[in-house]
Amino acid sequence: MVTMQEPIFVELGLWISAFYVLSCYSYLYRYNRFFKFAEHTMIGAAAGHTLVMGLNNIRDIGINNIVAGNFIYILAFPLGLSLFARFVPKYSWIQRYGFAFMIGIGMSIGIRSRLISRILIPMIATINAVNLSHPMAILNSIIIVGWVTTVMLYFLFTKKYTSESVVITYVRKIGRWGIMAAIGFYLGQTVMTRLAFVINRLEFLLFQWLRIARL
Amino acid sequence: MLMLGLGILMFIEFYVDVPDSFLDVTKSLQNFVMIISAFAMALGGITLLGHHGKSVMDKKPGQWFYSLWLLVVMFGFILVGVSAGTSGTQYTWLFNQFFRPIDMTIYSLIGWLVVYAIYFTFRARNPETTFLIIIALFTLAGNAPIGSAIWPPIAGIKSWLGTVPNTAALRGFTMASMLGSIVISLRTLAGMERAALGG
Amino acid sequence: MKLNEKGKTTIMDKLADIPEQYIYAILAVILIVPLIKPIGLPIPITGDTIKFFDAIDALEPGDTVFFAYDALSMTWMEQGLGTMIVMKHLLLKPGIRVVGASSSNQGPPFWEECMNSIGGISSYGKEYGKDVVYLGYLAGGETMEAAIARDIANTVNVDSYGNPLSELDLMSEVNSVDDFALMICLSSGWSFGGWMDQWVVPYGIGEYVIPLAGVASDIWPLMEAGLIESMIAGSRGAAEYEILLKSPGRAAAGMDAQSLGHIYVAILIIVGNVAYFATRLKGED
Amino acid sequence: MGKMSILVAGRTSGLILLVVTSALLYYFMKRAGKGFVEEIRKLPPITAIDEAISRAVEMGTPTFMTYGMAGGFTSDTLVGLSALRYLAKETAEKGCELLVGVGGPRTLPVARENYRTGCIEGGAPELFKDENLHFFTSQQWAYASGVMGLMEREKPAACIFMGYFLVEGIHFGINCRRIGTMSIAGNPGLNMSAFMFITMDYVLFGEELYAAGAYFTGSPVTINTLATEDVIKWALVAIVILGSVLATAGNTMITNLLGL
Repeated sequence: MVTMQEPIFVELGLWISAFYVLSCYSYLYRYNRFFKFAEHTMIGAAAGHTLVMGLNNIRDIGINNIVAGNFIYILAFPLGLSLFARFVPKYSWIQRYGFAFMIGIGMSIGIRSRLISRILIPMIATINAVNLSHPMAILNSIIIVGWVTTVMLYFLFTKKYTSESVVITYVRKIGRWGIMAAIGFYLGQTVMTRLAFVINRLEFLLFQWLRIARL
Repeated sequence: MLMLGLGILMFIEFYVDVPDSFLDVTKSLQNFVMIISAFAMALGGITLLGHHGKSVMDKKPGQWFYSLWLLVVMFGFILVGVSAGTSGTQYTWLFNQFFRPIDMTIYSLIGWLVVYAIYFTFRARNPETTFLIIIALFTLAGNAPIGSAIWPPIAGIKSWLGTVPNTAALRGFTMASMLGSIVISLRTLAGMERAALGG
Repeated sequence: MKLNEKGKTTIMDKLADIPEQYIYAILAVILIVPLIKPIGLPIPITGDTIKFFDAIDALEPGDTVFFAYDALSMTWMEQGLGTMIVMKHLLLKPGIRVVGASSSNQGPPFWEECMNSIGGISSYGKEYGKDVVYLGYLAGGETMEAAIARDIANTVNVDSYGNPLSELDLMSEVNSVDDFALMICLSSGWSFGGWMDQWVVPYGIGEYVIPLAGVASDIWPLMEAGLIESMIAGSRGAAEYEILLKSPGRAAAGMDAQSLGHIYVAILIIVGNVAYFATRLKGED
Repeated sequence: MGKMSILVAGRTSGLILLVVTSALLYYFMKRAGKGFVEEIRKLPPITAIDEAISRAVEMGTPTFMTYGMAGGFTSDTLVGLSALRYLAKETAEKGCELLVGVGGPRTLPVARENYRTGCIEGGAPELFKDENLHFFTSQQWAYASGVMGLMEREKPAACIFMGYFLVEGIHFGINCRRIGTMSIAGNPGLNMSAFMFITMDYVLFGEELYAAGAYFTGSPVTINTLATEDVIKWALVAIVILGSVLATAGNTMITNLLGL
């Protein structure tokens, strides 16, 4: 079999890559057939890649375990096949077992550790951040505790517990300003990372593909 | 019921100090999801084949060629991936030329789009947006190397903005958001969410 | 676009609604020109980068550095710059040895990419197996991280290229966290946290992080708490490091483009707002 | 990990929070059985959905919706699926076609079922077509470019994004502006909804998205669960404030309890 490290393939690869980079950037002018071509390549490649990885998973996790004598894994196959039940309308209810399995595991894993890392640890960090050693620290403590609580209260939904009083309207307004501050900071901060990506692509085009020398 | 049972099993595994044999079972159950997902992906492949195969068969104007190409690429990946293995040079070459450049370039489109988005949306329409714009300007100035060359304290202001107001708002936001997520997950596990099973 | 009474668009109307394409065209010029011809705008160096540089510079011959190499293809565009310059620094210093390992499965190809783009190990007069070892991708997340902190030889059998560890000279001398002078973490997202929990908290080794610029704000509090020693924040940190090492390269050249890009964004915000208020005032007349 | 205890150390307080939430959830759901429904505040983006669909009907274009890349089944994806079902019902009632951009393969069959049931509930089963489900895989940029291309080709007058989105939000936002569509988005993360926040017409962020799940279902049981969130939120706020006050006095009781 050919190995793909021959110079001809490396050069060909460079031109294919450059073609796709330019096709994608043509979107900046407007949507056109080059972008459409890149888009379809990407979906095809992603689907093919995911399918290959899926086959690997079936082999590495499923079949290898069964061969190794872990027969419980045989159960996974009917569950997987159940997703295809919809092609036989009479038995389409079977697919719900597949759904239920994926959702049951996915949902519970999704919340069990985040409960701690996204609610309790931030709470501890907020309380620990309180520091009254000098004026600036006092200000910081007030801002942190103030905005953590008001931002949370911004998301009140029921009329009963919002109590729609003037105070809560005020509190929610402060919370909203906090969210604005975070969005403003993120947008200001992100320009750098995003431009770094663009610069990387431009460097590829200029120096790797066109081989322009730096002046 | 199946969902609730699995959910409780996963909670027990996490919170309770369980013996290793129990861990083996829960670990296998998690692996099951990987296998089921592979089948789901096959279903996805069939959907793509049906969708784009039809468009090729009907010679749908302006579309059939792209559909054909999509299927060619998809089967190319599968063929090479299965015959030569995913760690071989052939698959890597394919992946590096047909997947990575598009992946990275579409990602990097953000760099361009964000500049335009900032231009057309950052108008001081009301006090709220004015506040947002001022914070963003300070951050921009603090980030750019030239900013702190002109006025050194800007870097300090930027990092203060990052560690104090940003952290505070982000924490409150994440906590509230996580709470909503917990409630909806529990509701689903209890079988109260009809959308989960589509029935 | 608003029209004034005479039905003509004024310059302010135009500035309030510049077409997308013009903005991109100007941005392209602004970014490409400094890349081809760097103008050398000043880059003030931050304390974090100096601290990172000094720590590496102070290593003595015979010291070994652990490099947690959690590269991801998506973020390599930014973090690669910092990684390459640090790796170059480590290889340039005589007698310093490096052991690398990845907790992300995308790590290995980027290890090769890094080594190739800085010219290969041998061009620094060092030798694979004697001065540098790369263990490749190690599955298992934090469990693995904890295990190799205690005992590498019992956890890993072969390196990334399939050589048994017993055949590599360097690995006979280093085996656990105590044998390393410090560790560097190329962090994929927040992966520095796992290494911190398994290496810094129990054993007290100094951790230096190469994060994405966006992740940097999560590291400052940890640096204040003394859990992390220092970091190279994104491409800007990399540029500063290149200047400290007196070998300005890709990151430093990129910084000119970054500075101009940021100025451009700021100007756009100002132009947009001036035009917005001008048209609005006229509309109220 | 403490080997002597029954519960894993450092996770006990998490378990307590989980149990308390479940208990409150049960309590409020039971109240719905007695005919008690909480009054909730209006979320403008939800009310805008109706307007958006009517606009699409007027202009004779389909409506477009997507629920994010959806790598796995998370709570945000589930809200997206509820939204899909709600939209399928609404569009079926108004006689408008619905295009769906599907991300993760795992959610594909579930999305199809919801779409089908929604159309049946809306009284127009003939509007359900398999080819209106566009599958784009869960690879982020394959998904994003697929959605962008679909929007450019079909030019829907209403685009609804409900679910988990990362930075591709800005691609969609700019695209919506280019094709002049009415855009409504929902995204749980703050940083990532920043992009959608500045470029789209209506945005639900953070917990609002999860609350929207209840709005979409519309049943008293699910609407009452929102009260659970509010009660716990007040409790957490009280704990934070109490803890901070105690911390200034040098008392670390609250943090010790939380770290249990």
